[in-house]
Amino acid sequence: MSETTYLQAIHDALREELLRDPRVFLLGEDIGVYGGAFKVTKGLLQEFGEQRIMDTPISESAIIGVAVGAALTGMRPVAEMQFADFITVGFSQIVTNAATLHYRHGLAVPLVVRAPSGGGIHGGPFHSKNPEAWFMHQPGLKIVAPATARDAKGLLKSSIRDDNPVLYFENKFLYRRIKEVIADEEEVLVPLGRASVYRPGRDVSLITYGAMVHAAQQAAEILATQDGIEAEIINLRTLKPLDQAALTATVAKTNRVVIVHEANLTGGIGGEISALLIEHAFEWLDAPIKRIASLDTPTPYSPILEEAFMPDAVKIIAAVREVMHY
Amino acid sequence: MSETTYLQAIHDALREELLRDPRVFLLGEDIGVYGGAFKVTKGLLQEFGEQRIMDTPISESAIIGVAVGAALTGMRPVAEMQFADFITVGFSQIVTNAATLHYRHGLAVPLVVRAPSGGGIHGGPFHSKNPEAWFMHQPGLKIVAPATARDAKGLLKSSIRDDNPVLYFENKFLYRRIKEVIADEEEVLVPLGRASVYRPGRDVSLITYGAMVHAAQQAAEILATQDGIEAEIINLRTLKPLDQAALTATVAKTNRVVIVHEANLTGGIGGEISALLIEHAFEWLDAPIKRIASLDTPTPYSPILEEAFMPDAVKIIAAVREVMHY
Amino acid sequence: MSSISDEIKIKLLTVMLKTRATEEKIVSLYRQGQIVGGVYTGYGLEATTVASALTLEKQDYLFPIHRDLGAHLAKGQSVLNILLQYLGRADGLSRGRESGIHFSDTRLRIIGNVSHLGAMIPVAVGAALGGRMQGESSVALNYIGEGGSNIGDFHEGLNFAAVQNAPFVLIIENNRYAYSTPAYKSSRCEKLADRAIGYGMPGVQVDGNDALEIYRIVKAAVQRAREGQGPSLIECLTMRMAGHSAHDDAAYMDKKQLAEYARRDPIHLLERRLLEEKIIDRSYLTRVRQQVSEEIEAAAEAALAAPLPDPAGVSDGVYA
Amino acid sequence: MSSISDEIKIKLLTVMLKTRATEEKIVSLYRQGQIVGGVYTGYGLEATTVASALTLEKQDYLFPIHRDLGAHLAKGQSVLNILLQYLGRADGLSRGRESGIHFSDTRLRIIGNVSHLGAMIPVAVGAALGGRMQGESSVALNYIGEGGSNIGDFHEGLNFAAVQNAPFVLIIENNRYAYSTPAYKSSRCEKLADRAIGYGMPGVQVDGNDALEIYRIVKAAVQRAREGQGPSLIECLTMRMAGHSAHDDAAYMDKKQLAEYARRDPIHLLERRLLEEKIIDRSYLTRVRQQVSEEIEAAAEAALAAPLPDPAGVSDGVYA
Ligand SMILES: Cc1ncc(C[n+]2csc(CCOP(=O)(O)OP(=O)(O)O)c2C)c(N)n1
Ligand SMILES: Cc1ncc(C[n+]2csc(CCOP(=O)(O)OP(=O)(O)O)c2C)c(N)n1
Ligand SMILES: [Mg+2]
Ligand SMILES: [Mg+2]
Repeated sequence: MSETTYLQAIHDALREELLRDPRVFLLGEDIGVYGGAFKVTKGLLQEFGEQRIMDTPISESAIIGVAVGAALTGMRPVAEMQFADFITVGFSQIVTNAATLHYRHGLAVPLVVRAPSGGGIHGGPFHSKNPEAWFMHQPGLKIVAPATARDAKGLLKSSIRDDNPVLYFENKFLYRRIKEVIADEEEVLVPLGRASVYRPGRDVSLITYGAMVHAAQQAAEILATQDGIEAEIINLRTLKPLDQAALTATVAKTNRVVIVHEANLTGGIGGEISALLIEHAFEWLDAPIKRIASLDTPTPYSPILEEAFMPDAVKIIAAVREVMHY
Repeated sequence: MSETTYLQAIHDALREELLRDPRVFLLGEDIGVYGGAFKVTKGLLQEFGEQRIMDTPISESAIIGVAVGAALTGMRPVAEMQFADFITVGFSQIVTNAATLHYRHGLAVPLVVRAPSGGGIHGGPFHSKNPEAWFMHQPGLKIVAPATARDAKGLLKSSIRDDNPVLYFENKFLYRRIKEVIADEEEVLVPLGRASVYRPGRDVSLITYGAMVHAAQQAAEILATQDGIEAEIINLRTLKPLDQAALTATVAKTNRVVIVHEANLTGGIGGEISALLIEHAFEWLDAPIKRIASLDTPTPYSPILEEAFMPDAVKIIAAVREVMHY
Repeated sequence: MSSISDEIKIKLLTVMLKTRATEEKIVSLYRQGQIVGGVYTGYGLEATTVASALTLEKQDYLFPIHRDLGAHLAKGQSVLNILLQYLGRADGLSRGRESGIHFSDTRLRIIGNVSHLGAMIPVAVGAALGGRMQGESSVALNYIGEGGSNIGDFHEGLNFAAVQNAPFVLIIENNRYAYSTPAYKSSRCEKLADRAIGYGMPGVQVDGNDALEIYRIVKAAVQRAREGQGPSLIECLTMRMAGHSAHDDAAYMDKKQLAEYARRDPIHLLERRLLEEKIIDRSYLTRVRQQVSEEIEAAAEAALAAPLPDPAGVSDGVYA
Repeated sequence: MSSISDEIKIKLLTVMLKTRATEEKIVSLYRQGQIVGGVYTGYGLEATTVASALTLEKQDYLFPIHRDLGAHLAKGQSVLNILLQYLGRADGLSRGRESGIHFSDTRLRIIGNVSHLGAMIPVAVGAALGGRMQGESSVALNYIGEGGSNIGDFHEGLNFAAVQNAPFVLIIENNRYAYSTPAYKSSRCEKLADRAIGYGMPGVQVDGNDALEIYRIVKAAVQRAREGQGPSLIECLTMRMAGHSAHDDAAYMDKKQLAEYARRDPIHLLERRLLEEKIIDRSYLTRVRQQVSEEIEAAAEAALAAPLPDPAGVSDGVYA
């Protein structure tokens, strides 16, 4: 049984859904002949043809707008942003059209926008963005951010089957860096809206998602050996809607929280989570909630700067020690 | 001495800065002959001419992009969005270009984007938006939201003089509904980054901004007479950067907090404020922080629905009573 | 292109009359304070909105914008539904969630607009492609003002349509003003229809007050799209005969140009034509006007009596 | 338009040679792992980038994009600054904050691009207007690929420039591919230059490998803009002679077309021309190549030895 990378898992999810449902189609820049900038869609044009694997002009607003229109007629488009950074160009179509059509008119918009996000690859300010928090504030959207190959597959398949617009932020740093065994015959479906306990622990909760799940894991291992601290890692998987029950449960168990995300600190999803915990789990908190995130700057290019900018195990460990000694 | 409305205060600030600094110019849709959709710029074309009061095509992305470019050459543009809702079209220019130029290249972008925001006027989903939180997450921006005529004037003048891109969210519900005496000879300047105590109180802090300052005031008056609760109202004025010192000070005094904003609850600025208070003022908190905000839906049109959707004094009072009885 | 049947000609006139009368009713309800949101009329644009939408078939998708009440009516919408919508009633098509002209009707394949000008263009192109992908012979028809034609989505949407050879038709309603801004301050090209050259699609300019000519031209473009020959751009040159919205006194508008266009009122032009061609007579006209007016009054009465939405349900339906 | 002086012709050739050699050095540093970010070369575009930017004067604003290293060099940038930038060094123009080709130099009035294609067009128009407002006779020159010309900002920016009669020139670098996407899949118009019609400005298509012709045409457009006659659109028809970026093997590219264009290499074309016109001789060429190569090697050595940024300062300068 061979192992499936995070990237391959995304590919497989697309392929399986294309096979399962003739209403599914893909659109985006260079996704056809080239197989996408990261080769996620490699081979799909050959298998499914130009009707279902649609190369588009460089027009992110139209890509999303067209996807919304096709969704309204009953299709299930999966749009790709070549880099998550360029979702800014389609921002208005997402928050204005896609997000509101059901509330305003009762019209379902079964649409997925895939957006390769995240840093650590020396992409500089415009090839490293984690844009999820921008969309947190818009009613009507769902937001997904897988941390593992299995989640990547299962969440994408669920996103495609969901009747709502789902923003699927895949972390491009993870593409070829993580893999796990996924059996061919297994139908992997991870439900939207449900977090998972990535690592159980009794002492402190690390609430995180995406690539930072792995930084948290590294931190947790060191904390366990060096400090005897057992950190519980909550892998959010879906960012909107948040899994309130899972959040409350972990805090009730550990009484201490560090939230970790790769997006910039201020205005990030960490603030929302912190506020929710205060509102719904105040009595269980024995220490202030800490947030570890990227600095409040654009992502700098030079590796030495990028490293200082991004959260990592070292920063997480320091934060955990702080809340443990509160 | 006559009274100046919130709208007139904005007009006066623009006029005074146009007179003071030849580098200041305005651009936007219908701001010239028509004086703007809300008549904020009425008369300015006649006084300053077409070079400085520039009517533009319907192109929000270009309006902001052009303003960025002019700012780079040393001008100080003030761009108007006809309604704050349409800032989505210029979103990419704001977060991509305006916000990052100084960090990336050391280039100052002295630019103000004025955006009439807010509901309560039966504008429906696309003429009622409070978009400030979208921009909270972007390093390099400043965000301002005046609640009084004096603040409207003083913050706008400071924004125009600031060397950074400032998003100025003026609440259109307040335009003609509030006024105060501002002497002609007085130079009103309200510094960016500093909150004010709109109403002092000892029992609970209402942290808010924009139109909700007035809802909070209404609530505070009722709470004082009916419950003997003295609420302190913090009028944030600047949302980015937040006035951390003022936030800590009020919590240290009252030990109880209700955050109020008109924007949708989830992903709103309330989450960030709550998280900051937890991080920096945890020891002073005697009760969970509550957030009162608009429901997580697009702004519904029908007045009976809009009323249910928006925060008001009644909802604020209920929240205060809850945190007081915790 | 075959000639237009008498039946269609009468239909054109009837729907145009109904459009004018319904809008007059909406303005009057607005002045009475019954309608509280923005009201944008299509006065003077009735030929453009009605004649274009009347070319559509049942399976076609209509994407009207803020002045296109005539297009809604042409595609089969009822006056009652329109007034329930404008009055924010529970049984309105948007259940009180959307303001005035922003409403959809899946039954009729009408998709309501967002306020953001141009934003519906890519969406309409997507609907055109979605229909084609499902083997339908449907066409999507969308509108944009001459002012709105300067927004980025116009460019991205039309270019996308061209590349995909989408069954899509876009009407530019060049009514000379965008709010207070005259067209020459919005763009400097000779004809907006010429923007089609930059997308490699046909673009024509047509008299926006000539219902029959518009019908012919749009019908041909829709036919072309349906046959797989791709998208078209059609510019209707007309005039906005009132302020931007019901609260705008239009002081800035060119009075001479308005007077000129008043003499070329699209409804009067068509009436005269049909009378000349003896397709109708004066008494028929009186009768139709009477019927329209009765329908509208009855609808208004029913709509005003209809219940408001229940605020308890305000949060329902954010997700499908 | 007067003829081009020998001095300019030599300058053109020299900067084009330097552009090619500098890019080759950048690619080699990339392959050695010294440069870690994306590297996009302008191989084959040297006539387009250099000849256009060489028409500018000191007070003019240059807005180059991702393949326009030649334009930076033409406006006076040094190879050392370029390599410091690509290597993310502390003394690079962006102090290590920006990747490769994204750098500004206020001294030279060069504004670096963001990755978002087309986003610089309105910004460049704004700089053109800002200059005019301050009574300068400056012109702004910006570039866009044929692929990027389908983004909304292209439309909004050009239309805005036309309405304001801005001293602005936009070059479309039609190099037949946008990443892997051939031009015919990006747009369906005959000539992208024809999009100018939709904005009411002149639009011309020119051989993007003919440095002298480009210089002439762009010079005239810049002149026109400087004299207050408004913006222009110029399409340079050329060919991307390598993959999209240094990591792309370009397997999808049309080999025949590539071979054809290899025979029309813009540097060789200009060399031959200058030799024919006896403006230079072979020995001169050898000497120039030698000089360029020495300058680049010296710059590379210095740049590699230069210090990295201090991570302690990573948060500085978010605000002015
Ligand atoms: C993106 C955007 N910007 C601004 C507005 C505000 N606005 C609404 S209608 C209008 C004028 C539209 O003019 P035009 O497109 O010519 O259509 P018309 O009203 O003349 O039919 C404006 C500026 C908007 N709705 N959307
Ligand atoms: C808005 C946006 N979408 C996507 C990209 C990713 N991208 C970078 S370069 C490129 C191809 C550009 O092609 P073209 O404009 O023809 O320029 P060329 O590279 O051929 O010179 C793409 C798709 C981007 N930078 N910006
Ligand atoms: Mg108009
Ligand atoms: Mg290209």
